[in-house]
Amino acid sequence: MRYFLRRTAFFVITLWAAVTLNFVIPRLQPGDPAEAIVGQLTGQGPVDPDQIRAVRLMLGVPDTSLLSQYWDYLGSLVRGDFGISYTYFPYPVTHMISEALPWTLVLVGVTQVLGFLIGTVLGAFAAWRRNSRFDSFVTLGSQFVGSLPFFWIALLLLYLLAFLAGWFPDSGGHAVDVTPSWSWAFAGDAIYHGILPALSILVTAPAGWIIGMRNNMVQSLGEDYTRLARAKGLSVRRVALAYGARVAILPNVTGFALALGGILGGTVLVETIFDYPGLGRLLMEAVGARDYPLMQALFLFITIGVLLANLLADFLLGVLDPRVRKEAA
Amino acid sequence: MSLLEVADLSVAYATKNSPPTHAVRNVSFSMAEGECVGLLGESGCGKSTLGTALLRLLDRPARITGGTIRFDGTDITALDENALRPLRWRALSTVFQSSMNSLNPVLTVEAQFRDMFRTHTDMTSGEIRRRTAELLEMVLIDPSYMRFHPHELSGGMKQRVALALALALRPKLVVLDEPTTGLDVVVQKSIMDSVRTLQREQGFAVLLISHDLGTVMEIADRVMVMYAGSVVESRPAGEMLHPYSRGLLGSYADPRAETVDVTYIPGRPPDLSRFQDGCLFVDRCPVALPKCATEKPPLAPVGDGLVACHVAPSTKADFADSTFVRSVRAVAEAPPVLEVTGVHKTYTRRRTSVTAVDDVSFALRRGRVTALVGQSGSGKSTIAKLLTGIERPDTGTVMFGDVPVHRLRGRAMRRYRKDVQLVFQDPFAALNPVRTVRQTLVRPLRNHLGLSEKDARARLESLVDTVGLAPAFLDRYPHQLSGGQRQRVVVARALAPEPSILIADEPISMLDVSIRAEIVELLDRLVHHRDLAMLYITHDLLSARLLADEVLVLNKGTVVEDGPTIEVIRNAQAPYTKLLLDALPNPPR
Amino acid sequence: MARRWRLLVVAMAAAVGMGTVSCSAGPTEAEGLTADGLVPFINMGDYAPGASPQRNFNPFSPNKAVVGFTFETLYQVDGFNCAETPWLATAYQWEGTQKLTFTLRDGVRWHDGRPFTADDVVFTYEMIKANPALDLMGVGPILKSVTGQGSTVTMEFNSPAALLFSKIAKVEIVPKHIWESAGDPVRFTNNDAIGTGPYRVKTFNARQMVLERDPGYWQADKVKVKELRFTHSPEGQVDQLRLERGEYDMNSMFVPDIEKVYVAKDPEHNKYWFAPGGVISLYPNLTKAPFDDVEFRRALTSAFDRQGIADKAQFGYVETASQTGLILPNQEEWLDNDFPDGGRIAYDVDKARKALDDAGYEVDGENRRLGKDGKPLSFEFKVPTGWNDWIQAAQIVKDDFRELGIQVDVATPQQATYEADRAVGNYDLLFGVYGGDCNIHKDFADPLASGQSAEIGKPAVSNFSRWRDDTTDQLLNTLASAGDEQAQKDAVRGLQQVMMDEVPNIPLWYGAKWFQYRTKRVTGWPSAEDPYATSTDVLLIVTRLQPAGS
Amino acid sequence: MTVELLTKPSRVPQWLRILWANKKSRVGVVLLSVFVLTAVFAPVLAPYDPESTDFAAALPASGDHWLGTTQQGQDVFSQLIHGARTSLLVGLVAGVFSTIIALLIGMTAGYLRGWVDEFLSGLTNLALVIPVLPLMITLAAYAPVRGVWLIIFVISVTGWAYGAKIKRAQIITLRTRDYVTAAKLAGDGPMRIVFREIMPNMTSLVVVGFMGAATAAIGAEAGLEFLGLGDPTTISWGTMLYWADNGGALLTGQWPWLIAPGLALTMLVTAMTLINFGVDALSNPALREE
Repeated sequence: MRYFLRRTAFFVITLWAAVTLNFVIPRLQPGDPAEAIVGQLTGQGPVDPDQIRAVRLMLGVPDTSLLSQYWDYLGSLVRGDFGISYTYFPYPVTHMISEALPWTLVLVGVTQVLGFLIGTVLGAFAAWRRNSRFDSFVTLGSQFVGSLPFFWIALLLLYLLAFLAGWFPDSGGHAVDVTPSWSWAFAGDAIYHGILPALSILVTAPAGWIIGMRNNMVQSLGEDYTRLARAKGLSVRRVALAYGARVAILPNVTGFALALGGILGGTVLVETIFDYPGLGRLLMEAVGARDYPLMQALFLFITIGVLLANLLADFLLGVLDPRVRKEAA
Repeated sequence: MSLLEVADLSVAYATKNSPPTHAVRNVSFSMAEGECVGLLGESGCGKSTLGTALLRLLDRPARITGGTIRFDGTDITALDENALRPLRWRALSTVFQSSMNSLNPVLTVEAQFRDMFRTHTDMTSGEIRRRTAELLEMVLIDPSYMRFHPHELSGGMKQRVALALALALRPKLVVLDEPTTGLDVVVQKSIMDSVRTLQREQGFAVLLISHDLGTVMEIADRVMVMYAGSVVESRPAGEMLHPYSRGLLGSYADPRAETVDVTYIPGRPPDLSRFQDGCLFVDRCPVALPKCATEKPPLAPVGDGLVACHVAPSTKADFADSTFVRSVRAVAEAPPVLEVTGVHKTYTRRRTSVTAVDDVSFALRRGRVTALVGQSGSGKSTIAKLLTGIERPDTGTVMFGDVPVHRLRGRAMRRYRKDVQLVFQDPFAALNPVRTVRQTLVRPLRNHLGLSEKDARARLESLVDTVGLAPAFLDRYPHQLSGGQRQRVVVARALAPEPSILIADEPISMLDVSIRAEIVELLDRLVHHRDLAMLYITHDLLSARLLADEVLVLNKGTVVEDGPTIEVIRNAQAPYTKLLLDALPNPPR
Repeated sequence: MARRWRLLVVAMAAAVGMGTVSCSAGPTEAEGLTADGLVPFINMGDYAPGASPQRNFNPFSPNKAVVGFTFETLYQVDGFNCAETPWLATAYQWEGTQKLTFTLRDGVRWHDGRPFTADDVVFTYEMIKANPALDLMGVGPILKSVTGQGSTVTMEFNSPAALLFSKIAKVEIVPKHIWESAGDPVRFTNNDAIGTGPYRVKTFNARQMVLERDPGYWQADKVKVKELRFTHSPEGQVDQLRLERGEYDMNSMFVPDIEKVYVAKDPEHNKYWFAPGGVISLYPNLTKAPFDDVEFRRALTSAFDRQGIADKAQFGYVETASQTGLILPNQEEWLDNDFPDGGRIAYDVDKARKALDDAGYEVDGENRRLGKDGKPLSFEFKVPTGWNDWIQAAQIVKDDFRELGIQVDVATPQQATYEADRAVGNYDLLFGVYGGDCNIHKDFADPLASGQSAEIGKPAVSNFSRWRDDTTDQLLNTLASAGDEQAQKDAVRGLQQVMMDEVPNIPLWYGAKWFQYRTKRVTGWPSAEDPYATSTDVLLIVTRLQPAGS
Repeated sequence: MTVELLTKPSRVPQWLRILWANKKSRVGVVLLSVFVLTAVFAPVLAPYDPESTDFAAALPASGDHWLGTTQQGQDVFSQLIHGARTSLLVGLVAGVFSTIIALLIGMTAGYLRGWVDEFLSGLTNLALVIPVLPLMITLAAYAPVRGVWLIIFVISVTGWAYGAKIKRAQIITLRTRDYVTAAKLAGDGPMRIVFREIMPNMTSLVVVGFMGAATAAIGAEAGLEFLGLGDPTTISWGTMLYWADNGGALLTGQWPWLIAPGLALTMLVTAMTLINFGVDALSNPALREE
């Protein structure tokens, strides 16, 4: 129990730090969002001072002291009020995020779980058949594939499968004439649109798990308890799964949650390339437009997501690995 | 027909980038059903490799390169895993060396019994649970522990579980590979007693692999001695004939005797990646003949056993030139240099506190060795830390003359450390692997004696000479030294600042049996030549008897008995001291 | 960067209150006409700012979707000729320079069938005056009162406003009966988009907006396209690919090498017209030496390879600029004909070198041009990151400076930083834009009026190079209050003279308004041959389009 | 024991010899050397000035322009060669910086323990879970001036956590080694103990950490440049991809312009991960090849 409490406490502290970080970073640099918006609106044409004034009044750019901004910020977070997006005024930030969240959640969730499973299984096989041709192929192959910049893969997929072959749509989360709804037709359409972005991530995603699992399992297979399991005459399956893989998978579980942060970042690239209506694309847009409220809320959501995933992984690890419960207690 | 028939078995470790190591060389032996055979040898002699080969558990890069293993009439040398499986555990089981790691950390004890029963029997869950409980009771563990995970058990319990597991299917042969290494003497003894009892009851054969001569001699019907990958002797426990076996035996003695003498075997084992003609022991043998260097002696019957030696049939080797003799001697009175009075030390970790040292008092005097005897956890290492100022006592005082060691800080502490130096237990951990002997030894000279780099270097040769090393060793790195040589360097470092007190924390326990006496002799010489006060920390009453003038027996942080060494040993009063004495192996010589 | 170009399009359209034009969806759909002789649909590209289009038909919101086909203004003033076309008003009359009366058109109805009246106009202008946040045109501060009577609306102003007509007349009129109960008009998203325009909103989602023709439109006979489709497209290559494939009947994106990439794909139908927009000019920081030296500035006028910039950085899409500060040929009527070649100054490095030598800027042994303080001259040139054509132009300028022995480093700060630095005068060199406003006073006042400037460290409004000159200010005042055309021309001539002699900035090229169109389904697009409007004047365009082949 | 094995001294550093002994890392070492040489001799190897816009725009691959030219008329092959410099520079410098930060934080936390450790470990764990790329994007987006050094800075300040955690764990095991106690008894001070007694035993770990950090930095740099968060006027593989994407390279059939920098990036990262494979084997004897 102590273990779970400690992890929860860490979660809360980290959450606070992340919340504060999110507040601080955007304010470290000068710059006026209203001007940025007008600048974007007018492109390279002359910026009309009247327009800037109008925008600034409308957006209510804060000019109070930092401390009171911070208190207001914390207060509104507690109320679930993340403010109004500058870019999409007058739509509130929560509206924008709630529109984008499901896309990213599904995209990242599905690709990560698949990547993890594929990688772990392949890594386990490679370790079991250590130094076989399969092992060399899988480890070297995953080294190489894992090195591919996945925005580059995304570009190639986009060109080959969408532009040239025309098998998949080149952008968007759904067809132009389909309005999101809870229906099989829409789900099918959304999956169809999600295949290329998912594929871009899935090509590289398993590589890390393969290597991690292989190395862990090579180690666990060399441990005395695995040798003893063999000596006990247990079936190959039992030795490989309950002794080799069962222990080897534990570090990967922790790694899974940690990797999530990186992956969520990576989706920024993929979502931008495929114009996929998720959090990553929204983040890039908010950054470009200096949309403070939207950006802050996005960071917060992404960070909370990652923190929650970590907490879950910690709990899962606590269930899977009897040792950590004890150590922390 | 024998249960196990090993013929001409060789095992090599072949890695791509270095020459193969021939760990087991043409070993042949057999075991009868129900026989208890001890396989004795020092670390690196190939005994564990041999045991693993018999179990067919060798992993790459180790490989059987020749010979056959017949078990119960079947040649198992080349059987594949599937063919081996029916044999495994039903007929042939094992207990591994490190009890810490031989149980799966994420499975409960019960689960580790269950998967084995499921594989080999048709027992129902209920039957399995009952049988598991029975087995645990057999090794004196409460059956309720079956729901626990390995990390919740103590080392001794884990090893008992491993033993219960090994005996679960009533196998014909159990290979016990150093089953008690790392456990306390008392626990060791009780586990070995269990093994012996169960073996008598159930009649399985045991191959007991151990470096601990005492244990083997006590338990085994027959002893096989391995040296450098070969079996050099095999005979019923008792007097041994091979010079190496005799050397090993010589390192044991009865501490109660008036005069105790122990021998050591100079030199180190040969390089196993090379084949050499003749006897592998020739370089260290005190009675070697010219032909020993050229002609490999066969394992041939001599007396009631077999010996591979040209000399043994005719001559009983002794190691008179490498013997350390200790008789009872008068202890000179001297004023105390360090006085420990009523120290307490309690560690608190995550809300549980452990009293490591409880009201301990003693004094160290020049020219005298005080031994602190106890098992691991008795608080003896904590006392060493208190004396060197690495830890502070909660209460009580440590006075060095009029210097209150328990209150020293910073520079004063550094000054004090010039006078109190430590000899560490593990010579492999005590020397920084990236620094040469010279670099290591020059530091205390510079820091404590304030010598210039040049003067310090000039002093080094005489320093290493005092510990019996040639100046050439100065430019070596630790990994280029043997265990004994390392320990000499450690001693030299401790001597460098010319301390008045030397604290030796189990300085020989990590060394091979055959060279322990060598270090004991060195320490004894230094104490008397340099008129040092020494605190000798050990778990081993024999070495305490060899070195110490007086002894304190420590149990759970408290001194249970103290006095002149010979008195305490001959006339033990405290039950704990008696237990320690009981656990002391005393093989016939 | 492609994003910039697309944003530019949406932005221009949205800011000026006109829809971006972009075109219909799938090219495979019906090619014929509908039963009533209409073109079934055309695709006009993107329709809302941002990557996730949101329903926002508030014409006064900076983030609105395309509303130019839905809401109309009293007059249309096209962006190319600055010609006035009566729209919701049929006529206007000035009384003096501070009172303006519009006569409203009869028979105009809102999409919901209610009649359009003077009340709506009065309501709209009063709402703008009351809510400065809605006042994208900056009309509120000068507007004193607005009253309606029958079919006339009368506005009174605080100061002479004749030159501001294009702003005053270009406010979208919204229905009072809807807006008066809409709550805070600043936050009103106006989802139903009830206007007077030719098209009503049919569907809207994150990837497509469809507008359908309102048969009850007051000049419905001129509207020949049944549906306008707008598709959201991602940045980068996808949008360009769609253009190439002919999916857009109209768009306004930057396309490198457009002859090859676009026109060549279907030379018969794929066309483009890049009309000159604002003046893009080199702004030296006039508060710093040596830019405070008019001799130095004058020497620089012949130092730049304007044609090279137009060809390389701008793919030859643009024209080089005149030092007069006018956009030629659009503003030819204002040009002082005494200047050779319309004030375009030829690229002549030797002349520039000599001028610098004469002005006392010497060259040292290492061929470095020295300042008056004897130190080698070196400047930093700031260009916002992502503005790639500008970055390339800046690098050509940098090379030209190198020819003179002057070291220039191009820095690419983030846009907002760039703007902040520009406003407070924290820079050596940058590109400024002005002009192209259908308002000659504003064209010169923005870059030159001392009222638009500020101390270094304080934000300037638009005179970023910080030109302060009494003569200039007087000329601008004269221009603002000039009663007749000749007086205006005299003032403008004076201002041109200032530009030529004093060189407050150095115009390099005229920014282009990107515009591609396709004549496969409809014809009648504005073009170089028929420049009746710019691409953002969508109401003018959509009432001119005809089915192809008719 | 592993650490000791790694640091057996000789003229060729032990870690390099073990790397060379491993087939995979040997390939990596060779590959990396090729890249390093390319970067060093880029001006000699590149046929043209990579920034020169003197050529016709969007030429296909030919004898004169092996990989064609860009939309701006720059030689793609010359850019590719010069791009190696940026990637390696970023990898090297950001790798060194984040390794130094990791070392300082990890060593301080691990050696001092106590509340300092609690604090620094908390910080490390925090930095570990905060999603890095979004953080990088914000930091880069907010910086007043874009450029390679900004990217290096951003990568360094966001990429140290993992290394710090590992190093802390390592020093905690090392600081209780007997030879460290021995050094204390020999009168050495804490600084000397940390840097002369402990650090040399962590070389392989530091090398692993550096390689990992450098690899991540190279990838991150390309990603940030591709997103347009770098300085597009510098020549790097990331900016090449950025320009190729924006210039419609695939639409105009200029395959090499997009493919080449991506492949180069892949090869470089592969080289470094291959080397790390060997370095991994250094610190984990179970993984050594037989």
